[in-house]
Amino acid sequence: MLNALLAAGWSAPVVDYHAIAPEMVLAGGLVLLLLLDLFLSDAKKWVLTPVASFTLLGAFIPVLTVALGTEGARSMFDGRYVVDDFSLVLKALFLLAGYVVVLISADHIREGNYYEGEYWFLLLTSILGMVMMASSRDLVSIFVALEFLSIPAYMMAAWRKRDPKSNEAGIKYYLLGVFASAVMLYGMSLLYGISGSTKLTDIGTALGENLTSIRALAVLFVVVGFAFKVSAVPFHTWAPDTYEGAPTPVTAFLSVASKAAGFVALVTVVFVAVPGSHEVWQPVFWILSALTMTVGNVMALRQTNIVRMLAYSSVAQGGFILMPLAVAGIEGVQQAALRSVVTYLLLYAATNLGVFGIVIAVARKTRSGEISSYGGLFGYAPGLAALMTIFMASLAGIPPLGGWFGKFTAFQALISAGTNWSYALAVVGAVNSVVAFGYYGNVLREMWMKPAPHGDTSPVKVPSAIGVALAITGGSTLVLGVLPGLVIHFGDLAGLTGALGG
Amino acid sequence: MLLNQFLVLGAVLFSIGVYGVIARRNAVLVLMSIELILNSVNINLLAFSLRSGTPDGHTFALYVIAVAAAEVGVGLAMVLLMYRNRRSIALDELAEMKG
Amino acid sequence: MEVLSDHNWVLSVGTFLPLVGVLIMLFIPKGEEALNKAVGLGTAVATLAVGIFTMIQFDYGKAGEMQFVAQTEWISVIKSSYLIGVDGISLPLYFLSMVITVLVMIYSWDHVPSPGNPKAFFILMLVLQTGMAGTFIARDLILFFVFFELVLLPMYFMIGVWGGENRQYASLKFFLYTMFGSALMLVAFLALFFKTGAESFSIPYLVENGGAIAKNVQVWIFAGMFVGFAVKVPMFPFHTWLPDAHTQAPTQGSVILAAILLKLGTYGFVRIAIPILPEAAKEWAPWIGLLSVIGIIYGALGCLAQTDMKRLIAFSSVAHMGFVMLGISTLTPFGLNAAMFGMVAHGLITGMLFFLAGSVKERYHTLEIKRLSGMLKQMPRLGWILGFCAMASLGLPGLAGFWGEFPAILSAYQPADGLPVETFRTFMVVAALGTVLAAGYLLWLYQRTAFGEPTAEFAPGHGHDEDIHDVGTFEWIAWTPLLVAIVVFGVYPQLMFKVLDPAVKVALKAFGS
Amino acid sequence: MFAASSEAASAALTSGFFLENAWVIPVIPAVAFALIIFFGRRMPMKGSEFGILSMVASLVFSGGAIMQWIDRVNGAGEEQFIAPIVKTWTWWQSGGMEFGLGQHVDGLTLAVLGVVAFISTLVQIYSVEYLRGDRRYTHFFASLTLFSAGMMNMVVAENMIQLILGWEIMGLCSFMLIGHWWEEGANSRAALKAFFTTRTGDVGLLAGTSILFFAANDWTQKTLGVSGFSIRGLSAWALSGEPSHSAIVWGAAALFIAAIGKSGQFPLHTWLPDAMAGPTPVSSLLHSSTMVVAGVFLVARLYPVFFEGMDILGGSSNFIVIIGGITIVIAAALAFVQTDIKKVLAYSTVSQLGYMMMGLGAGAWLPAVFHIFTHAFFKACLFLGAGSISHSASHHSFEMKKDMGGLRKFMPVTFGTWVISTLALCGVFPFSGFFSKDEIIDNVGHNGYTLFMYVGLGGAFLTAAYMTRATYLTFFGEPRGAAAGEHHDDGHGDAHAAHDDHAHDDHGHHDHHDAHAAHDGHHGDSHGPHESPALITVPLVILATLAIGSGLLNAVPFGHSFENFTKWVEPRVEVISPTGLATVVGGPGASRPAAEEEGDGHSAEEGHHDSPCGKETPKDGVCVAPQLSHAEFKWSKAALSMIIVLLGMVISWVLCVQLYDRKNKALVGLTERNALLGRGYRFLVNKYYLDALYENVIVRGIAHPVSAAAYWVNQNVLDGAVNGAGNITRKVSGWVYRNVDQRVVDGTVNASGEAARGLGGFLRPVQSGKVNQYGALLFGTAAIGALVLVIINT
Repeated sequence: MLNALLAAGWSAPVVDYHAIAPEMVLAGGLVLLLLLDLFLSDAKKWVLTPVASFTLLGAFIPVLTVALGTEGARSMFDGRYVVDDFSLVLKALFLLAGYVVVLISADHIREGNYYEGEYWFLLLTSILGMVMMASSRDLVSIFVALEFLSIPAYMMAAWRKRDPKSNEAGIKYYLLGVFASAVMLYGMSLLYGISGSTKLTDIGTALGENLTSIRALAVLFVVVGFAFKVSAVPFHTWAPDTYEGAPTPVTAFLSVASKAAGFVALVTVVFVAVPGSHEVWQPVFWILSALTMTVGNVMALRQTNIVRMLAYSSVAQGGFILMPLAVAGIEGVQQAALRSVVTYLLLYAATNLGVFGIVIAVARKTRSGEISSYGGLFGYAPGLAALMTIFMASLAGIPPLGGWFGKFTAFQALISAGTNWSYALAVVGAVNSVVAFGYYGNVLREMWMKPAPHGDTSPVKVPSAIGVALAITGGSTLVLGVLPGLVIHFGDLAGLTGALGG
Repeated sequence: MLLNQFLVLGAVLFSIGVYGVIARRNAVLVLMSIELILNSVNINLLAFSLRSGTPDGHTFALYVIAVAAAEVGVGLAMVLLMYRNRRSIALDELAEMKG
Repeated sequence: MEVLSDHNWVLSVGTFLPLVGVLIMLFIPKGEEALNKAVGLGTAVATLAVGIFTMIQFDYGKAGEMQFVAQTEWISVIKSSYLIGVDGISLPLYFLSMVITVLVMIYSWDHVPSPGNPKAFFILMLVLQTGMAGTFIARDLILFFVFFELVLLPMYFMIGVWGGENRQYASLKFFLYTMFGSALMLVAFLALFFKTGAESFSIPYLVENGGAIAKNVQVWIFAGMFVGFAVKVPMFPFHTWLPDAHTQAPTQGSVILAAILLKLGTYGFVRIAIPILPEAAKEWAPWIGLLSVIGIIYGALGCLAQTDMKRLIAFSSVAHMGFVMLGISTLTPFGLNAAMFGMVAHGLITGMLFFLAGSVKERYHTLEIKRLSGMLKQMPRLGWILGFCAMASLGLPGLAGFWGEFPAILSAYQPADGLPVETFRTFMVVAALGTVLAAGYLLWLYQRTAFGEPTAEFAPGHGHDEDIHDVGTFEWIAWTPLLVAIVVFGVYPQLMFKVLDPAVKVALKAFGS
Repeated sequence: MFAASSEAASAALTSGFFLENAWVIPVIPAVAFALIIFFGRRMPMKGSEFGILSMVASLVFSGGAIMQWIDRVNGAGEEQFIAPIVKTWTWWQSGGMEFGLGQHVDGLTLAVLGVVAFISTLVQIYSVEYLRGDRRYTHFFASLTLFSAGMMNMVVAENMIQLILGWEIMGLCSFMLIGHWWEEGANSRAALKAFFTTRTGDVGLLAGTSILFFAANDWTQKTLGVSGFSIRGLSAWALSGEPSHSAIVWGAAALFIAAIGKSGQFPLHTWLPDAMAGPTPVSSLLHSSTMVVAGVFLVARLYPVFFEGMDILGGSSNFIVIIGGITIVIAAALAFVQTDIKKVLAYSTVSQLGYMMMGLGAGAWLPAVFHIFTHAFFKACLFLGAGSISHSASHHSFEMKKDMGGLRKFMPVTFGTWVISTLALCGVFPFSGFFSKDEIIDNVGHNGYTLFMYVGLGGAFLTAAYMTRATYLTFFGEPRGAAAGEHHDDGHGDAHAAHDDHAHDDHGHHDHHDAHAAHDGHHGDSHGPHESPALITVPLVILATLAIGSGLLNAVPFGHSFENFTKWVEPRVEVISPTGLATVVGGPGASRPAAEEEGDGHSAEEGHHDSPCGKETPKDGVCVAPQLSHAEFKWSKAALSMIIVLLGMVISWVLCVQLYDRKNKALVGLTERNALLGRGYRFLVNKYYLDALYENVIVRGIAHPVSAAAYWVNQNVLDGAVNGAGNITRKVSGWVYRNVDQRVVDGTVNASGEAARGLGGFLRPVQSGKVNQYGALLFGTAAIGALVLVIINT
């Protein structure tokens, strides 16, 4: 076998080490964490937290340097692993989101007497998977990256070993996740069968515009797999249960980074591998988007637990992100659609992480996940309440807070399509954005207008790490809301190598 | 070429796997059903690889096998955890969170 | 567009100065109430000073053109820029928002509603001020939208935290209604953007190119905007949030709501919907007129059925805004002028009425008309001011209210070319009947509350003597400018028409006037 | 011919300072009003000095203006057109329309202006004594002064907008003045009613002004260069033959509705008697020269519009004359059943206003205007007399039956002036009423409205009768009640409390209205009836003098040299050339001989459609006043009406003596015994049940069921929360509203909120928590999707 390969003219692939430096830094950090965890006494385990956070920040440096370079897209392994603008933006997103998750996890993990070293290890592994996902342009590497980011996440969800809820969260997430990826794999195998290659650009060329039932099936199954990842209705069922059961920082991670990774894969596949089959996936996304928004919203209206409410909220937000994909096949709309997805993800990440930061901070005092435990927050912790207001309003899409621009770009992409279906979806989205305020406003109402439960108005102590996290997220939510121009050009279609029209 | 037969086999395995996932209450059996699906995928991949003469399918199958092993490892660990906490691995009892 | 003045910083400063105050206040401890109030009020006064400077620098000879225009890049990717400017339509409302904020703050000096916390209260008012002023100067749809929405949250909290018993329901209702409207409005804006070639969100550009859109498309786009603005106005049948919001809001909230916030909707019609989509405006005008007169009568009937003074005033807003919308629906310069005047007049008068309601509530701890009587006897000055405002509100000539109401009615006799004349004449008669009803409910209110002897429970010596006192110092300071303005504009309406008229003509250029 | 005559007669018209600046006249009291408001309380006379001074100043100004006008007229040629002094300044502009403020001064203006200034001055002087010590003394003078300012502004108004301004200011002030003693529920209700009723009429004013403006504006701008609000422009336009029939008919009708409301014409007269709740000086001012005259003045001012719009002299009865005629009779009849002296006078006013309206409606413009003039004096005198009685003799009561009688001995001056004014009111020769009222009747007949001539004569009979009754009850017989020195003040408070809840008191509870003055320190000084002090009697005497003398200004029976009022006031025909310059074409169109000389076979009646000026109008010329002819005075006709009046007096006197003095069994209690008479009596006492109609059916219909229903719709249908406690009717109407009213917005909104939550509940089972089901859902959806796609794509 080896001989045969050598005979075929094997030559070692050229590796652009600068381009994959983030992955390498992360991998190095992982090893370092493992070793430190092995050799450090429990008393000194606190070192791991800075190591983890510095690893993430360290990985961010090469992302910056590559981005500032002028070489354009760097393609490796025959174009199966590409570092282009698109991937750089998302890598940056994953790394920064990871950093914020580290900040909001630190005290939680330490005080919970959990396995610190392993936690950081798994978190970084998952982030590594995401970073890889951003660059993957091949079915195999996408699959591997997906599992790379998912498997640690399964374990993190079940992190509180003694807690049956956490167990349940982990197992549900795991079983459904594996099942979904199995279905997706089946679809991938069909795609491969049709095109004879696993490289996305090849698939794109081979598929062309012709549709057969088998192609439709393949595309659909692949989409299902990612739809699960982004918890689109009706593939969202795991999300509320898992979010509620998992440790809150993990939930934050899942709802932001993991979801973003799902969208990255989805966008890559849609734009690079199967752009010609838009007659299949456009209606699918239309239905998914409408369903996701609506179901997510109406379910969220009924929740009393804040994390579960946020789970449904995150489902609903996923629906908004999906919106432009329902028209992304139309000539001239691709640019707007891609831009919308990327922008939305960035803004959503900033806001949602902030929300979880506050949830963690408040829960440290109230020891409750009920929305009613936020009563009177404005009275005794005005700063937190004001921040939470900003985040909630941002999620609800009220200008001038970050979230509005995400929604705006989504609507913009839809309406630029100018078809009846796109208008219809826009109206559905508009109505949903109003409904959404029902539950976001409920939190605001608790904080501002209700008395503190049991009259407990002792102040909330916010650990400095969470404070930093809140400053980052709150600041970006505000700044990006007022000056969204800062982020929007990150979603240029030209940045996505191999994409149709790019 | 026996492509169709392989694909049919793959499809059948896939269906059995799906049925198992949906119908089985026992966590381990569900895990095994998922393995069935993965294997149906492998069969597909290999069959397609042979037909097109590209090595991609083989590579893919290898990765799938490796990843599946890791997955099952994690999965079994979780089932164990579940068993330890609840003395049961019946999935339908896992419904503490809903609605 | 020609930059008429090099003072293109004044608008930005005038709009964002309150936020500087907010920033300062964030660092003042909550306990320092007086300092917080002082900084808040100081900021508002400084803003007003900028506003006065703007008024002075404004070139009244060119009131039809945008002045103090400033333009910078904002979100270039979506072709939206930071484009601001004022013309004769914006200027009165822009300035009014500043005045009202200052007055409301003065009033708040010793009237911070329960549960206190002047720091937060003043901060919210400052944020509101930025949103209101910004809406009136924005010349870019996206910028407009952002400011338009900016006022939502502060008002939501103002009602929800400092409001009456049913405040949470009222605030949520207010919010959801407005948000529903603005969501559809945004969709309409986007459709407009793409139908004009996806070139720009700037209003001047859209005014030039909007007319070229096919008529049936225009009608639909207009529909989206209509919902957005009509909710804010509010027009029948989107008005049901208003009585609740007004009734539950604290006095200051009601005043701001009545004086400025409602105008955002009507302003939107005048500034955006009508100039950009003239064809659709013609299609819609009869329907808008119809809803307006329904609102006039319906609001008046609603007033007559009230037992609560504040709620009555709230319903009267529905009726008055009906007159404003009737003026707008005629699509004539005369009608639009009347509407613009009506907006300001309504702001002054109804704002004043809400101030009074707040003060009555403070003294009697109730606003139930049945229980109030003989206010003139116990508080002669307050009673007379109430009478004065009631008269102004029912459209007595010589006071500001009349010049919004009567010209609006007059204009309905002869709407713009192409509108159904008979229909509008019918509207005119119905609207004129509305003035009778207005006299009915306001005088009825006045007779019940101000005339007669005080009811037994509030008669002297029944434990309320300390609460019931005549107009206080801060009230005088806060009210006098409004009262003076009501008279001044009533006696010499040209002050405002002079500014409005050229701008309105420009806005209606598409209708050949 | 035109050219020639214009050459001949166009002597230069004189003018003068007062004429040119007549607009100052309303401004003076307006300024005084502000002074009273801001400084009144600090002044030694509590602000009344400002009021009186301003009134005197206005009087001086109007007097000066009148003198100069007379000079102007006298200096002009016999047939020369006397141009009004019109001035206008731009008030505001909007949408290409210009609104002005200014003055339109002509004979009519000055006649009314003079009366207003004069009466206002007297009333203010009178009030100093009458309201001495009142707790809102300053406010009273402020309102009174503003009131006069409003009337004066209306009178000098150059255009309709300015006229409306004054009109509404009067409405406001009447509200304040009638409700002056607002502690009483009845007073404030009366004030409300007055304002509300006139305001209802004002809809017509607004609508009419709008209609006329738009109909006329183009023409007036083009032809005269004035706006369509301008009175002069509207007059010219109306007579130009240009106006479309519908525009002028609707415009005139709408304006007339306003006049009905303001001038208390049937069927909107009900507010007027209630308005007696105000202090007596207010009643006097309101009912003599201001407020109620405003409606008549409006018709007189815009006479061409009504002339054309209502088809006056068109050969058949018109709206104005009918309303006027009905009002005369109906109000006079009501005056019989009143026991409150002020109410008798109030109905008498209504009735006299009816004469004026009828006169205007029948083309008797000048007599009607002259009646405004004379009526002002004697009616003011009567009211002030009634005030004098209540002030000094009857303990602030106005009940004739209860608290008066035999007062002639105690109050000689009051009695004397009263009798003079009564005779004037009845139209007895040679008192002023004769010269105006009889002229109206005469001219109505002359112009072909024979039926209404008889109505007028009948009215004169009734007037004589009820005034005799009132005089008898007040001044003759034996003193009763308070007049006899009895005190029943103590009962008042309770009586009030008991009646406060009635929306209306039709049964004579007004006896105590002026009692409030007594509360303010007026108690002990008047134990028995006595004459009033000089501040009260002097105005009475002055007015009584004028009640005799003012008639001589236009004493038709004495020949042309006595027709000064006609000369000075009646507009002469103006024909305006297209350039906008007035050219004079002929003699005083109003004077009959001139018209006859002109007449090319046209009499006014036949020809006014072609040439309303009464002569051939140049092709593109215009004129501003219709040609009217005057009846020739005949002593025979005058004697007839004299006889009717005397008959009324005598019959009434006899009946009164029988009823009240002798207590004749046959007559006393007749209404109880005779069913028919009883019914009639109740019908009158209840004011034809009109108030009941307004109050119970219309007002309550709006204030209660309709508005309550509307609110209910709002709260329950639109507001979503269905109130289960509603009774069946409400449920039924709720059902109707829900189904009829398609825009159930709030309901839909709230319901959609519920639906959203309900949908959430419906979807909850999906989130069962069971992994297998989740898996099934996941794959099931994928499978269905796949199936659909496969079917579609094969």
